[in-house]
Amino acid sequence: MIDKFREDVLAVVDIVPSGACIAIGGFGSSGRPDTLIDALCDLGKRDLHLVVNNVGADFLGVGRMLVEGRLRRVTASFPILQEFYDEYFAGKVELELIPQGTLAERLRAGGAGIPAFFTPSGAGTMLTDGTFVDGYNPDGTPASHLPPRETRVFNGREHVLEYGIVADFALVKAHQGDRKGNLRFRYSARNFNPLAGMAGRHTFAEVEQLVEVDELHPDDIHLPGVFVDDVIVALPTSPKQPVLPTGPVP
Amino acid sequence: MIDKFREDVLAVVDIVPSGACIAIGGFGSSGRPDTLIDALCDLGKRDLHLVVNNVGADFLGVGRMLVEGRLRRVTASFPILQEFYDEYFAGKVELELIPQGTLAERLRAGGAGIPAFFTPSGAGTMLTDGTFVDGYNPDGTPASHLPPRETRVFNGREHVLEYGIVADFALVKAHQGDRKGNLRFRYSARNFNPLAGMAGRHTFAEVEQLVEVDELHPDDIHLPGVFVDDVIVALPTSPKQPVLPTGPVP
Amino acid sequence: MTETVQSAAAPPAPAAAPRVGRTRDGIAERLAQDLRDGFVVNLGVGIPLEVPRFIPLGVEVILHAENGVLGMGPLAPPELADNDLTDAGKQPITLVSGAAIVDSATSFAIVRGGHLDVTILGALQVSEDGDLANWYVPGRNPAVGGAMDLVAGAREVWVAMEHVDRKGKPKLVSQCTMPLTGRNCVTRVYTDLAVFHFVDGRLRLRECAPGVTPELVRERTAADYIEELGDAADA
Amino acid sequence: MTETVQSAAAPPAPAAAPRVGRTRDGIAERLAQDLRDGFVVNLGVGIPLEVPRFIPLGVEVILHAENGVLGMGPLAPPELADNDLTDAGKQPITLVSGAAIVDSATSFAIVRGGHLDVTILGALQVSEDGDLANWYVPGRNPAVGGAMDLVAGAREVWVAMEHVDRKGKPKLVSQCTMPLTGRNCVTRVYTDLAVFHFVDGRLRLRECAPGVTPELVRERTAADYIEELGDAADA
Repeated sequence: MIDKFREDVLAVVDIVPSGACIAIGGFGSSGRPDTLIDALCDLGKRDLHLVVNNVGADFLGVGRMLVEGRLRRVTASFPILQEFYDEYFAGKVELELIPQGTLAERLRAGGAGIPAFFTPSGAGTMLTDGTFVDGYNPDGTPASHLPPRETRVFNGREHVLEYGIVADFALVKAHQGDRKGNLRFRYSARNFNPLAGMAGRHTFAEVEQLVEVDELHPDDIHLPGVFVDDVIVALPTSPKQPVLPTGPVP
Repeated sequence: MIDKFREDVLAVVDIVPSGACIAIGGFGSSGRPDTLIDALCDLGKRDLHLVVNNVGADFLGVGRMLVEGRLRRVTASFPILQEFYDEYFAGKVELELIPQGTLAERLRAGGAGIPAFFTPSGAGTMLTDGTFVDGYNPDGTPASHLPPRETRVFNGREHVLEYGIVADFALVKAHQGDRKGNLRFRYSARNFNPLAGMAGRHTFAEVEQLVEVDELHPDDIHLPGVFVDDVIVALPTSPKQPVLPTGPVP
Repeated sequence: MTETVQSAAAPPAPAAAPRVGRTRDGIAERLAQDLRDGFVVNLGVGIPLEVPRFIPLGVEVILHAENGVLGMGPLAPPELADNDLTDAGKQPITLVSGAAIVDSATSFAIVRGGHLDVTILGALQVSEDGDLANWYVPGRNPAVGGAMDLVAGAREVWVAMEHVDRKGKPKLVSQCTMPLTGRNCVTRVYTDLAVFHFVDGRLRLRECAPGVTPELVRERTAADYIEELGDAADA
Repeated sequence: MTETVQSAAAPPAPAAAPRVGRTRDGIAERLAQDLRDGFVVNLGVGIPLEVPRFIPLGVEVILHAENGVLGMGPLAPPELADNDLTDAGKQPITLVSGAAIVDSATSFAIVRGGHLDVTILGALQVSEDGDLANWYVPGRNPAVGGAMDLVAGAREVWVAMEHVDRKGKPKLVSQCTMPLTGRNCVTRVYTDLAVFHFVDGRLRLRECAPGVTPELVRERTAADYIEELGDAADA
């Protein structure tokens, strides 16, 4: 019998080795898998390469990983934490900055067995021409640059070749999930979560509500269980997040 | 006010010119937009290039278009109608045969602004090496071949470059839809419908049930209205299709 | 957030002039008149966020947020704030009737696939070739978000900005000196002084704001453009 | 649908032999023993469709159909037939507990992205390099469906077939003469006579069916392979 629900979060995520590449869902704190991130921190994982849209404006989630010095490299479109940039300019963490749509599509592509695709986003900019510094030396001089992208013209416009991302692990947060790993997200907390879940070789999902199998109608599942390996229940939302109303959204 | 519902099906689809490229949803007769297809036939449209997974095992839908001689070219993975092959081998209709997953991904890519992508499907086969005959002369000799694909090795495996498909029009069938064009599909009748809907420059949707706006929860919409231009109500299902039970599927 | 077209020290700035042209709200109001019923629209930060307040009655526009919201309504009042429903700026929002939610890949499929009628963005600089610089000031913290996807994918890219920067320097330039967001992507520019359209690759002055002369626009613009005012102007 | 390993006229066929080895159901039954709890599995037509009947108790397998079904159950009885719920062969089906539906692009994302543990397919020919030919007989009507995606994407490609064709010709060959579905993709072959695994790019005989000798397998196989029977065999 397939039963992906696990009680012991720490035991589950302890299979993640330091140095792993981890895709993480969420947009800011919306849909961010804090329980799983905290578990990785509590277990002392280090040298991580995160693929995540935001670093976050607070010291929860990815922000916690950053201030605890657990990050080696971040692939993101919008890191906004000042402390992140301090570490980046000091040569302590690398930044692979990519357009948000390219990030979403690279995760989907990796999960879908598409190794590379052409996109117009970022063509002719410093994010694709080899001039963006993705890592600094401790003295503040550039240590390395994002590689220049292969370009090709389609329909008269320049496009760049981008690569699918397959992460060693993925951390996903869902509103509801069942023991088969079927997940459903709520409003814009969906965002990058299904894509991170597709891109992970091994995907952990934390759910706000563990529901009975078949409570989710087959047509209402946003990410089917075939993409999910382990399901845990999310710890209560941190007080820094607004309280979620249960009524309908106007 | 946005109101995409139209009463007069013939007036709506008459904007499709003969010679157009049309993406069509459905898998066999499941989710096939027969009302829209019949309207195109009734209007006498000809020389059409269809992008559709199946030609179908009956003379409804695409099969009707075929026997009425309305097709110039078919891009498909599994045409199974003998009459289609008769026309193909007689040089009356072209066949671009592509793997089913490549067809689905090419439609999504076209709808997503991805002009081309690499896939392992079909690498090293006659569908990608330039030997498949996509059109015959009336005397039965080959007139043209599918172009050989550009190949590239990723992760030690050969991949082929495939192009996104943007169709002039798309025909989609949904279970429920509202006047904003938001659609919801039922069970495996979803199949190619969302992808065809994304790939069309102009997308027509026929719905079994026209529902009030907001009857579909924002999280339950399978294809948002931004991809849909016109909504019509499907005519009652043809008697050749099994009657649909209204009860739950076991 | 108030406009300051004059500056004490910047040498290339025009001499301190009487305050002319549109306010920031006025720019948003003027732009809103050009939105058509049924448009799917994405708004950047700054002046663009003011546009929805000025959309004419009878014109229904679907607001898209990069994080997967179609049919965004106004910001949510505190008692309805829900961290599961935010805009691309991470502010709690409401939904309008007929809204739909998609994942981030589908959200950008909408953007890149040409399903967005217009994206309305602020700008640091716009060049006479339609290049846009609006994502990064060298030396500051780099973050790009969806800006490059929006300008690459939307059918139209309308810039809403003040005509000159805080030092009085023109923002419409012959070539951008700031890092580009995209090349040849801008289709219209709405400023406090004027409205420009790009047609056939050339920048064209289509309207001056009330009380603004073509000469003043010329004086405060560092880009080459064609004057095509009055009857020649057609959206 | 019954097996005929001998033929009247085909010269390279072995001499009329007593009927030995597994039946078609027997092939399916043997293969089913190798499925593991939690596997996501896609079934081709022919012998593969018989596999689910033989899955051991306590082993839960998720059946995937190309048209977007995860958790396919048995065919639907006529009174429950629903044209909105069919398998990839367009037959009305049922769903098992925990089923999910996806669109065709996501369905093949599952296939190509390595989320399918195994696809079980019939074959016209399998070569000693693991090439598979199973989609097209030249001169007939070409149709490919999802075959090429399945062999390119699934983690494992298990072939279930009769060891020789109706004319008695070996189907395990040095090189396929029929059009390929994919190269170097087959990982196991289950026939009426034997079980083969591909390991490190080499075909290896791992088991003979009850009553079948290694010599008989050798005689009816036109592919080069390593004999690795008994204790050496390990899945």
